Amino acid sequence: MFAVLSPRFRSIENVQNMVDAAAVLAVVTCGITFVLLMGSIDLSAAGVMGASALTVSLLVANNRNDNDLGLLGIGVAVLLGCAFGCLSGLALVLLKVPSFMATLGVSAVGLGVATLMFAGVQPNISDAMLKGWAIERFLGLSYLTWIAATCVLVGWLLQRYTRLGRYAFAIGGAEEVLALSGVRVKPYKVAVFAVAGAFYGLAGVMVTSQLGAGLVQAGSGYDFSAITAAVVGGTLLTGGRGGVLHSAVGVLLVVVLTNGLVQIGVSPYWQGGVEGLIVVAAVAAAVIPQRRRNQVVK
Amino acid sequence: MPLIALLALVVALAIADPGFLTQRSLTAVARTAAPLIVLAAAATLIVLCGGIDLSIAAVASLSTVLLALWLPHLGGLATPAVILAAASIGAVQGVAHVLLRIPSFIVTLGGMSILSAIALVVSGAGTVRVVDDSTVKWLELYVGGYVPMSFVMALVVVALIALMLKLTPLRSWISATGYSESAARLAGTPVDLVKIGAFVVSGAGAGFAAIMLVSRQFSGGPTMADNLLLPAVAAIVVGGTAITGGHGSVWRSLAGALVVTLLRVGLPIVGVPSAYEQILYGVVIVIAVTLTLDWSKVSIIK
Amino acid sequence: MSVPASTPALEVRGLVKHYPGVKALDGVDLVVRQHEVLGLVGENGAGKSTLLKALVGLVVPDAGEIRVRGEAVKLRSVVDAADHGIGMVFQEQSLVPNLTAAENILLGGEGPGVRRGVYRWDAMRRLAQEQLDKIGSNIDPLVRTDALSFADRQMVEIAKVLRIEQRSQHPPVIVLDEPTSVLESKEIETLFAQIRRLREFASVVFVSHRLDEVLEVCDRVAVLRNGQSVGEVAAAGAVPRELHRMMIGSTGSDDHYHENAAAVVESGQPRLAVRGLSGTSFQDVNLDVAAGEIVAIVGVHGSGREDVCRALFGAEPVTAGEIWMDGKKIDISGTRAACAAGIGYVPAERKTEGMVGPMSVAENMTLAKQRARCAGPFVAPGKQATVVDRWIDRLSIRTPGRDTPIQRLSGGNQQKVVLARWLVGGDIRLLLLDHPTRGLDIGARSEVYRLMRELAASGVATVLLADSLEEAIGMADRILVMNDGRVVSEVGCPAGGKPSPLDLVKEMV
Amino acid sequence: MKITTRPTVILLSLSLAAALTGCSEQAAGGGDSAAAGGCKPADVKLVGQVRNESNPYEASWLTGGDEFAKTVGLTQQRLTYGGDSTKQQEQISQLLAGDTTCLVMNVLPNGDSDTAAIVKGADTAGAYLVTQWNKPADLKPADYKTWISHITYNGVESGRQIGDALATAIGGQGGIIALQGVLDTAAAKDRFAGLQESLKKNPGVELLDQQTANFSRAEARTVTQTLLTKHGDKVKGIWTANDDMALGALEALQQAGRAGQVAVVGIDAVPDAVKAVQDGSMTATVSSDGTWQGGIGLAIGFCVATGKLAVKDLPAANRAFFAEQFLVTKENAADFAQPKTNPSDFECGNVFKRVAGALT
Repeated sequence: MFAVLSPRFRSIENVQNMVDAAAVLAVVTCGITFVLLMGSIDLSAAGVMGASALTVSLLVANNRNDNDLGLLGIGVAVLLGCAFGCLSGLALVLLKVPSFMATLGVSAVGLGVATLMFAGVQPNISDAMLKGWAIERFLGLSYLTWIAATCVLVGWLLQRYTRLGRYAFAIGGAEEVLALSGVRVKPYKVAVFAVAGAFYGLAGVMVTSQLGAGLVQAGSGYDFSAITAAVVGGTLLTGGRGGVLHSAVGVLLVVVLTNGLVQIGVSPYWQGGVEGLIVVAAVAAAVIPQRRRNQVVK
Repeated sequence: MPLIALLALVVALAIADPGFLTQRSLTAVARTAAPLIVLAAAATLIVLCGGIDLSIAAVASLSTVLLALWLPHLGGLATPAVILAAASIGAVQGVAHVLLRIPSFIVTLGGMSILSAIALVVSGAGTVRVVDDSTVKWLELYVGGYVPMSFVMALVVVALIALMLKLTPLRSWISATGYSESAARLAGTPVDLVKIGAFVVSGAGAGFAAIMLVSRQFSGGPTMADNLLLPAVAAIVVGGTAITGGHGSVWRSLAGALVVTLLRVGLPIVGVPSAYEQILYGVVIVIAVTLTLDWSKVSIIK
Repeated sequence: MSVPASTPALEVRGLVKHYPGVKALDGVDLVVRQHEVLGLVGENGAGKSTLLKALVGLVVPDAGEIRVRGEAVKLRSVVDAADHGIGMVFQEQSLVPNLTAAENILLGGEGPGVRRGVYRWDAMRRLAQEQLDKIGSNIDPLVRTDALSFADRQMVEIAKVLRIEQRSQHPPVIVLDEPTSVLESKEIETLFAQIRRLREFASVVFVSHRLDEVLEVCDRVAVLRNGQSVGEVAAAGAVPRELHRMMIGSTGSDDHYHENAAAVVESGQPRLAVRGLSGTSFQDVNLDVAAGEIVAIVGVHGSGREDVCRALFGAEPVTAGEIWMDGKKIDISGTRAACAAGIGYVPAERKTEGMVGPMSVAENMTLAKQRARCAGPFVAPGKQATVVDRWIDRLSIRTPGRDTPIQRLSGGNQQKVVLARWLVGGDIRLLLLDHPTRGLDIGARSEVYRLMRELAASGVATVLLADSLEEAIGMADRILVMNDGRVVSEVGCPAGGKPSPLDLVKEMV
Repeated sequence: MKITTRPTVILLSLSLAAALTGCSEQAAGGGDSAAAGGCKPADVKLVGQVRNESNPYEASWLTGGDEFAKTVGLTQQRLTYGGDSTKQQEQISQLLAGDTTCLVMNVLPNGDSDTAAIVKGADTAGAYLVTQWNKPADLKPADYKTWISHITYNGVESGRQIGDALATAIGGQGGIIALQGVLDTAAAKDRFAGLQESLKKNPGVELLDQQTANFSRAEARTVTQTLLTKHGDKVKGIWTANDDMALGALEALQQAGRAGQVAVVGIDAVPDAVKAVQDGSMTATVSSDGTWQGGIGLAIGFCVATGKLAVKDLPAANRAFFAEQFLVTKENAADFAQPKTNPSDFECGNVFKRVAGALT
């Protein structure tokens, strides 16, 4: 549809552009998908990404200190994300706080940690490799896009071929059965949140590479966008259905939508509204075929 | 339990800054909390039905714009008109949720974006000043010189909703819908109507909260209340209402809203730096939920 | 280590378990020999489920001991029990619907199917196939469980339980909790064949409410009453009535279905007349039910009878057809409309569809007919108390009080509350009973039957989807047979002139 | 559920009782106005409030505030409200519920709509207030006793200045795109109006497209990327309403492989932008001097609170004014590279030195 309305939309350049723009969202969505599969929800992306963005920008070559850890710094940032995920998971299984609140709390903690590290001066990165991620291209797509594609692949492998992924799926399907079968569910829940956290951590690093600086707000808006993308892709909020590939499709849909709206020149005021409408419509369309009278919808 | 969390928080703040426990300071907290209480209490009904409303803040923002635009023309009628408009927005979302069978999370997530867009367009993306605020000024009065009128009105709203639930079969219907929608439906409960009703109340609550905001800020803005969404949801959960539906009450949300308000305004005022304030906010919210959740009523925590 | 053949596979001595206010187990003794199928029967509340839970480590007993092959053990979890070779097929099917059959079978102990957390799908398939082969099932292990039929899923469950063989080096003890309650008769036959096969390499504890089945498949039957073992009988030569007597402590009524209380069916205009009703899974259904009449619909799984029942209650979409009540055409657009028309529905899934577990007895009872407890638009607590207490009394519902959450009641009492829900309004004209006695013990069943008779006598028309053919024949005045979405025949079923189950089965398949 | 009836009844009767006992306009015990200004310097309480500390420009405000506080031997209470209007109001009303006799506030209102409530609150409580940037036109400090001044910058002018600089940079000919700020702010609107004035003056420059990127670096990057693809090589310059967006646009240019070919301008002169101007990747920015802003509001309030200045003596031009701003280009960028404060700026005689014209 957008292709008709705007010839530019079809251009190869724009396709590249759209795929590139989808990179970060794809990584975040990958992570959130695992949590959604369990039937939980994760709102911690914004905070975790902020914290990891600041961490990485302070650990690789930058204008604030003499660190130059390169890949190691990136690893630390991803691990930090992982640790935040663990925190959410532990709050869920040990304190029995619903994931909605636990992750909201962790998000606030993440933003706080990020603000602490920010300390009033923006850390700009000068690490050539990290900056290069956003600029260098391979087969026409930026490295970041390839990283995102790898993440989707890794996510799919995790989901299909590992116990963690299959159990995340099963927890969403029938958690009580796992317990009856002698599976200790709690460690897997924590692990799933940790994996999701690692994805957010990486996403934070990617945003830093794109912006060339560590921003506390690196992840703002990504939490709801990722949930939207996952849901549009067909991953249910109730858990047990969907998956990483579904979500990847959802991400592309959302990005095409945003890009298309700009391309056909929809007024910026209306853009958010049209996006909202289309998300609702997409889900409604997906629901119609399986609509039955007595189905429970929450 | 939410009361214990509330008391603990007040004591902690009072220890951190003895000046916090003065009458004026508490009055200010009460005044501040009023819109959040109304938002949270009204949205509690949807949570009790097992859904969630992410659009309350956007409805409230839009309502502030509408109120500011309508006050010069409608005068005193603007207030009921805005509440009516907000309630009908709620109704539309409720109908979409029920008829199209889209999860409430998605309907209201979409609603949030759509309503924000409408608010931007209607207001011309700018603040609408209220020059003559005489018709909403009564909310800024102080009852007996101490209690802010807005807080009293918030309590009245909570009490009215609670009474409505207590005295009519609605409580049974809402709980049944929240605990087990299929069982409720097969017992002939008007599940769809109950849900739409909950959305209407939620919308109306957002409208009323908007009136409080306008009376406080003398203007309406398309993003004015947007940042109240997560605090309102937090208030509901901190109060101990199960996010899975069924178990909970509006009184709990009242306590929850006070806890959240104390955290939002209390921490910076007693001198916690902003970075630590966010960390503390996150930690305290999680602890508060731990304290207030009635585990015996909720088997599996998602 | 070899164990003499005479040592019992499992032995329970003096098991005691208290719950607040209840002594669920009061010194239970039980012996399961090697390669034996032991039946375990008892009324609801006799302590069966607590005993079973103790056997698989879900409940830790307060006193007494459990010996496995002569060795005293402490079972603290399902895993513990599995390590000792005890496994259970739960009453509510316990499979993860969105996983494959193979994954379900191997769940929690994938062994070589998963190496370092990574799945080897070919190994998974092979291992699962081995288990399925043991019970001679030909299910594809890589098919998703929710795509399987109910009976197949039960096979998967049994295959899953059998896996405990690998954990202990001994013949396992398999506990089957009410495995037949949701199976059709043909499926039950298959199951029984499986159980006999199991006996070759395992011991089986078989729990069921259907005493004839218990006697058919078991070698020995142990009876529990009030948390105590009250006796054992050899299955060969025993009759259900004898077991029944042991279970309730006295000889049960000969007239299990209260046939002598059958109502006089009013002739003339039918209470319910259905013409050409069609929906997604049924076509052109015609059905008449007179006031005071009980009409049973029988059919195998997938015959569409459940959907017809739900359609009559407005819970299933209808594409064509008319519904008449007392000569007036009514439009059933939803469950609300059905309620208003004086129709009541008791769903098969009591726990998820019949009742709202955390809500009180009173609230559950008045859920459908709010007017019964209201004055004008308001709830009148006094009126509610009177009405609810009256029905608690009339149906002799055993509950600590009307404000007790219904989930704390026993199954039979829960079902009575669900039934009472339609009676409190006093305006019920048609009752749709979808497996109303599923999971109930004999005593509770009998009371439900009596209630049905009383209601029929008061002029209520009843459509019954019975739990067993025997029940349909026992209760109904007339039986409709459905096959593949159509009513294929109608059999009169008056007291004294009952058809034989075999005749019906012929029509059903 | 048994507990509910009683509190409900009590509450309803309480509110009825309250209605009968009558209402008052303000909370009891508040509002002992101290407009006279007789505070001892040591009793003055300094408060600086901005959106967040995680943005370089606003962080420099707080630094400026701290530096001023040090010169008078006090400390500044730093408040941040995370860009949340309601939270700002809540903090202010909580603050005003404390001891307000010698309270001095230097506040950045979140949007125009927030100013009125802050002003009314401070006026009732008798706290000294200086606001900056956002204020509705019809709300005037002259009408209040303790709202000493409102400081802002001529957004139209800065928008035009950088617009002109951009036009010059692209040789007065070619297409540009514009990134707007948060649409609901006067700053965003004024600056854009300035661009339009500049466009009128430079008929060769064509505005290809304009979108909002909400003053955000990340959004600016995405929007720029999209607009670059949409308009391709026609884009010769990018006008942005603040430096954060300019920096985001720079990243997008770099990723599109067009760094150096497109001129970029912004406003605020945050350190990174100044550096970019210095090394030529950005054409121009406008400095409002954040550290000065953070200090000056407190300084004005301090001078009035301690009686060195009297509100009634201040000329109307000093109650609401445009402060001096500086166009930063490659030539003078070095001067703005390190934001620093000059203590003499904050002496009571000098606090109004940078008034560049009365706010109309």
